[in-house]
Amino acid sequence: MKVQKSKILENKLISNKIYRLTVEFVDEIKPGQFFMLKTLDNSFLLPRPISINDVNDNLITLLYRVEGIGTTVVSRMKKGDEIQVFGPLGNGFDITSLKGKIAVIGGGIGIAPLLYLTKKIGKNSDVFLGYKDSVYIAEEFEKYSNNTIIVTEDGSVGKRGYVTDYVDFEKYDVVVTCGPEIMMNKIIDKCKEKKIKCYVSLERRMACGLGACLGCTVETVNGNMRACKDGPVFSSEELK
Amino acid sequence: MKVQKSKILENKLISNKIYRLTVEFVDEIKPGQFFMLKTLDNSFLLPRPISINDVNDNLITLLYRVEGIGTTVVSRMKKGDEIQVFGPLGNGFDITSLKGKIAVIGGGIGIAPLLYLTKKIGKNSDVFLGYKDSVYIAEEFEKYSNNTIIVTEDGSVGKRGYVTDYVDFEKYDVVVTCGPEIMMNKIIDKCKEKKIKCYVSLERRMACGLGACLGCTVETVNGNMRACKDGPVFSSEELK
Amino acid sequence: MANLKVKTMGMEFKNPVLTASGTFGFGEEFSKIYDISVIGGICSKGLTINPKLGNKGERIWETPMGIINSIGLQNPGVEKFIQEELPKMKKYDTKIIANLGGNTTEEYLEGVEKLSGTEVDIIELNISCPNVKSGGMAFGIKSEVANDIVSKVRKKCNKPLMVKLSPNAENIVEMALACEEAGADSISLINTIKSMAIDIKKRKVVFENVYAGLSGPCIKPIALRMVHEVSKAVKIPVCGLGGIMTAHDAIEFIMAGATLIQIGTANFIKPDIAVDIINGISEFMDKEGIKSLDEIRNII
Amino acid sequence: MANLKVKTMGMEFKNPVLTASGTFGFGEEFSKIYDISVIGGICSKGLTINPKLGNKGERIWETPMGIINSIGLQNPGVEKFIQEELPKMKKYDTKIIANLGGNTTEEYLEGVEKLSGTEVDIIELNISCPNVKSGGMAFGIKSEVANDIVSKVRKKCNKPLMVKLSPNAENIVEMALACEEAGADSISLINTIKSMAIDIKKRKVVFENVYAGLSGPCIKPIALRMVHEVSKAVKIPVCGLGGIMTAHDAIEFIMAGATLIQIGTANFIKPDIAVDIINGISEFMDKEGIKSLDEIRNII
Ligand SMILES: Cc1cc2nc3c(=O)[nH]c(=O)nc-3n(C[C@H](O)[C@H](O)[C@H](O)COP(=O)(O)OP(=O)(O)OC[C@H]3O[C@@H](n4cnc5c(N)ncnc54)[C@H](O)[C@@H]3O)c2cc1C
Ligand SMILES: Cc1cc2nc3c(=O)[nH]c(=O)nc-3n(C[C@H](O)[C@H](O)[C@H](O)COP(=O)(O)OP(=O)(O)OC[C@H]3O[C@@H](n4cnc5c(N)ncnc54)[C@H](O)[C@@H]3O)c2cc1C
Ligand SMILES: Cc1cc2nc3c(=O)[nH]c(=O)nc-3n(C[C@H](O)[C@H](O)[C@H](O)COP(=O)(O)O)c2cc1C
Ligand SMILES: Cc1cc2nc3c(=O)[nH]c(=O)nc-3n(C[C@H](O)[C@H](O)[C@H](O)COP(=O)(O)O)c2cc1C
Ligand code: FES
Ligand code: FES
Repeated sequence: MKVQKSKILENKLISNKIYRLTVEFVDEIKPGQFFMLKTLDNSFLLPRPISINDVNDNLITLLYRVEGIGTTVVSRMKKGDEIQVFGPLGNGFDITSLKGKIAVIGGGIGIAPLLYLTKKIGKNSDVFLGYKDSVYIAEEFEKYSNNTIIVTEDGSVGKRGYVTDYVDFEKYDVVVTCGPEIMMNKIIDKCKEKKIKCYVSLERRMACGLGACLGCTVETVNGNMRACKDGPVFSSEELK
Repeated sequence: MKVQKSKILENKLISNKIYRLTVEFVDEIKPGQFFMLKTLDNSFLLPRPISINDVNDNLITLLYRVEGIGTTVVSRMKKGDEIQVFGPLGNGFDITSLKGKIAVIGGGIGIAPLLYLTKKIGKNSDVFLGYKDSVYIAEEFEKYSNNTIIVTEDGSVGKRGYVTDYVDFEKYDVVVTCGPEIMMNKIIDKCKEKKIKCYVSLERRMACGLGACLGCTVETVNGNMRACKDGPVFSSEELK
Repeated sequence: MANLKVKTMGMEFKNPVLTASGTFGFGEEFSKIYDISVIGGICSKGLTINPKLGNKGERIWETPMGIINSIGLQNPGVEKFIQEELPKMKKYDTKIIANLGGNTTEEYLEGVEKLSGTEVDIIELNISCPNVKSGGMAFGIKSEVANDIVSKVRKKCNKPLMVKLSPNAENIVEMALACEEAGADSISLINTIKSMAIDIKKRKVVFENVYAGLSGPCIKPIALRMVHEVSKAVKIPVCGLGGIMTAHDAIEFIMAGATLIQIGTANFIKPDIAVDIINGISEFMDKEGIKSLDEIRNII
Repeated sequence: MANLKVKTMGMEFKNPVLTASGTFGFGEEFSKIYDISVIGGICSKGLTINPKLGNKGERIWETPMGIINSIGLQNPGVEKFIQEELPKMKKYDTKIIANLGGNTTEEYLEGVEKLSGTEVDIIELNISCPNVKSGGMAFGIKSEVANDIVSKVRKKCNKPLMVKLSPNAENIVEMALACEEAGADSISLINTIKSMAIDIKKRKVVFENVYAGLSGPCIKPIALRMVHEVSKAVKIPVCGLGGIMTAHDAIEFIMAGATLIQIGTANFIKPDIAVDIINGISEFMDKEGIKSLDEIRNII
């Protein structure tokens, strides 16, 4: 992991409020890891954690949704501008532990980090993508998975309703998920019930992103863990 | 005077560290007046005072030199971005009091506000422009004045040395000046000696720019004055 | 539409948003930008019984999301205020609060007596200005000293008396209680926080008086905490200020217990910001189905 | 090349830049980003005699140019620090400062005794943490209380003792003098400023403990003022911190009187910022022809 100033190669609106940011980065990166982004001026103070969306040779792409001041300022940046990029951070998904039939379930902006994972685990996983209305990067998932199920709340694209309604949990050995807390909690409960291995990627407010400030606590059966360093990926069994 | 969000029509580097910013503004403006500029984000707090450089129909141009955080952030803005513009502020030059043979003497970035003044007072004024090395907008002055003398410290363009060395003060009824404090003080002394009317445009750190905070004090023979409201133009006789 | 009216200190404010002393002059300059009668009230520049020229040297210094000021209570004096500024201020349809500073007990008493005979709606007693060498803030540090001065002022004051506290007080809660006990009708807080800046190139301190007062968004979390602490402790109404820039900030102060709020430094950042904040509070209330500020005041 | 060495408390620091407690863990995480032996010293995360889980709920909140934290002294306890962290820390070629907190006098004394028997270079006594319910900061408010605890600790402490003050102290100068009188070898200040944030949508206070501590650039002007006041008052060396983000800031603190400085929140903003600051101080000195920090320390 390292701190670098990177030239922005692309910063493009790809869906409702969602931007794709591309920068160069040479070190190895695991799916599920994230970077801390910060503009070089002081329009906001703390770097913002954003997950790896995809890696292609020396290029990494991050997808972010405009929420507040930080993401707004970043969204105004142009190609060629410099941005502070710090990472890769976090444990990421342990690919070797994902064995058997896998369900990848994403919701909202939580879909973004699952792309690189899907690419890594291969075509045999089933991918479930839940959107409110505007679908994004679904076609990229279709490239890496033989079975991509799209669900929108309003039914405008794919199936209508909540993504969890379309997962037949019994079929899977492992479930991997990232998305809104209610969605993930529902999935955790289901997996517990059916005794399925489940890995979730959690969000916490972060200051340092590297494990030093103890700001991003996740309570687990093994005590307080740090979302940024011990996570963001946790096995659902660990969580309290 | 009013506060408006303006679309930037032009924000262009025109010389070493000097940018020209153009926005639309419809109200009447006097030469020597200024605007307070602020980006809409919070990358810096106080608006920055920048003088009117020129007015053309509905368009005003401001020239600013990149100094610190505020001007740096503004310099990064692009055409189409919105900026907060508040003004016009200050007394400006009282054209009617500029009678007889006039010398307009500018130094450094203090040259910028003198263009619109020169345009207003007509071709009979002599204009003296002092630069360190990089000359800017001299050709525009030449459009409005029959006699424009260019001086650079290194002699790379025009005459070599300090601009004050080339002014024959005896020839003038009124001297108008804006520039570095040492230059203006020299001119004030000369004018006092020769009993010539002299108007100077002063700089002070400002918070409100409109006369309410009392942050921009200028000590005068009539007590404390506000550079932003009672100035920035003062008759040299007033100053202590 | 939400009702922004506030009844307090025996009068009705059209909304809880006032402009803070020293950041709004006597209103005149701002009246050229917008109709300042939309504001709940205006606190005058800090007045002293004698006119003051204020401090020399730098008076304003920018810091990360704040400013340090060293104005030093430059003002025309109480007499001239009453004769020249107050009549103009009274033309606006808003409450007029006279902010009064002083170096000695006598100065405060003389000032209060003079202002009591005028049409000002409220007197805001500034015992907290860090920018005058001899005194001012001295009254705002120790509770006993404040209790003494407020008691004396109270006797001479026939207007509602709002005492403005300094965050530099040794104990802000004790200070507020001491002022309440002495007869204050209301507490406003906070004034600026004692601060410093150094010009490292010149190897000199920036301000004539070495220290000066910090204000602006940077101090908001501290101000909010103090307003909350004081609101929990006193029974009289609290007027909260310190770094308010948005309706969101204002509502935080109201939830923390403030009956009124003041906008200071923000007036410099966007001169018509008071309008945005008033409208913003109204919009928030509409959106959240809040009919009156009573529903959210002091709920934290 | 400028000489950044600092001799103080009977030892030599390679430069005056330390990293502040709670913002640098035990160094390990940062050692993966740069060679942390370039730093003058590392203050450990605040330790208590018993391990602590820290506070629940939100622990970090961003404010204009600052953050409020409510970590609540989560730490492995003194014993585990000595066994597991200290040996790793001692491998870095830099001074190791153990930051010690506590709820009771007994806890402090027990902690100091344990740490006195180790290889730590300095003990930094934290009497100023606002994030623990019962105590901690209680010791940092009133000078008499601080004098008492520091005197007792002094007797058990065979390491140089640096006492870390709270800006929430009633009187920062008296507080520093009380600690000096009690035998402190050095004073560090400031810890975080008691603050608050409210989530207006949820109509709830953000932090479990209601109040929490503000740090970062926003507090720098206040910290600088306090460091200046204290440096003028005490004879022992002062370690200055609060919002330092640049070499420029660091030099302001040194000119104001600080012998050492600490970098806190800035470590989060750019993890290798300590390197920038050390280099920046060196460049400034070269540019200004300053050979040793003695030439500029305490010149304001
Ligand atoms: C490990 C991790 C990975 C993430 N990956 C992505 C991603 O790939 N794409 C994406 O769009 N978003 C992602 N997020 C969420 C993203 O960090 C927040 O949306 C972002 O920080 C909001 O910043 P803001 O300034 O726009 O919002 P503001 O609300 O102005 O932020 C204020 C503060 O709160 C923090 N904050 C706000 N929302 C969140 C949140 N949901 N999680 C953590 N901190 C928050 C900010 O970091 C900041 O410190 C991730 C979060 C974490 C923890
Ligand atoms: C009436 C007036 C008219 C001006 N017109 C022009 C102009 O037309 N073109 C131009 O380039 N500059 C002009 N200036 C100077 C310009 O305002 C400063 O260069 C600018 O504010 C610097 O801001 P910064 O953030 O880049 O620098 P910083 O040093 O980061 O600014 C820090 C603070 O100091 C203040 N400050 C810094 N330098 C000055 C200064 N010289 N005068 C007043 N305040 C200062 C800033 O406003 C800010 O509040 C004018 C100043 C005044 C008072
Ligand atoms: C330039 C300036 C001048 C001020 N003058 C006074 C004053 O005369 N009397 C007073 O009580 N407070 C004065 N204050 C303090 C403000 O009224 C207010 O208490 C403080 O700035 C905190 O609020 P803010 O952060 O919203 O500005 C002044 C503040 C500033 C910035
Ligand atoms: C997340 C966090 C945790 C902290 N933990 C401690 C601590 O355990 N002990 C302590 O003495 N100070 C602690 N502090 C205070 C810092 O050491 C420092 O005094 C304060 O943050 C001001 O400096 P800064 O503005 O440079 O951060 C903590 C600060 C932060 C931001
Ligand atoms: S964000 Fe600092 S420990 Fe996780
Ligand atoms: S800048 Fe406020 S009075 Fe001039």
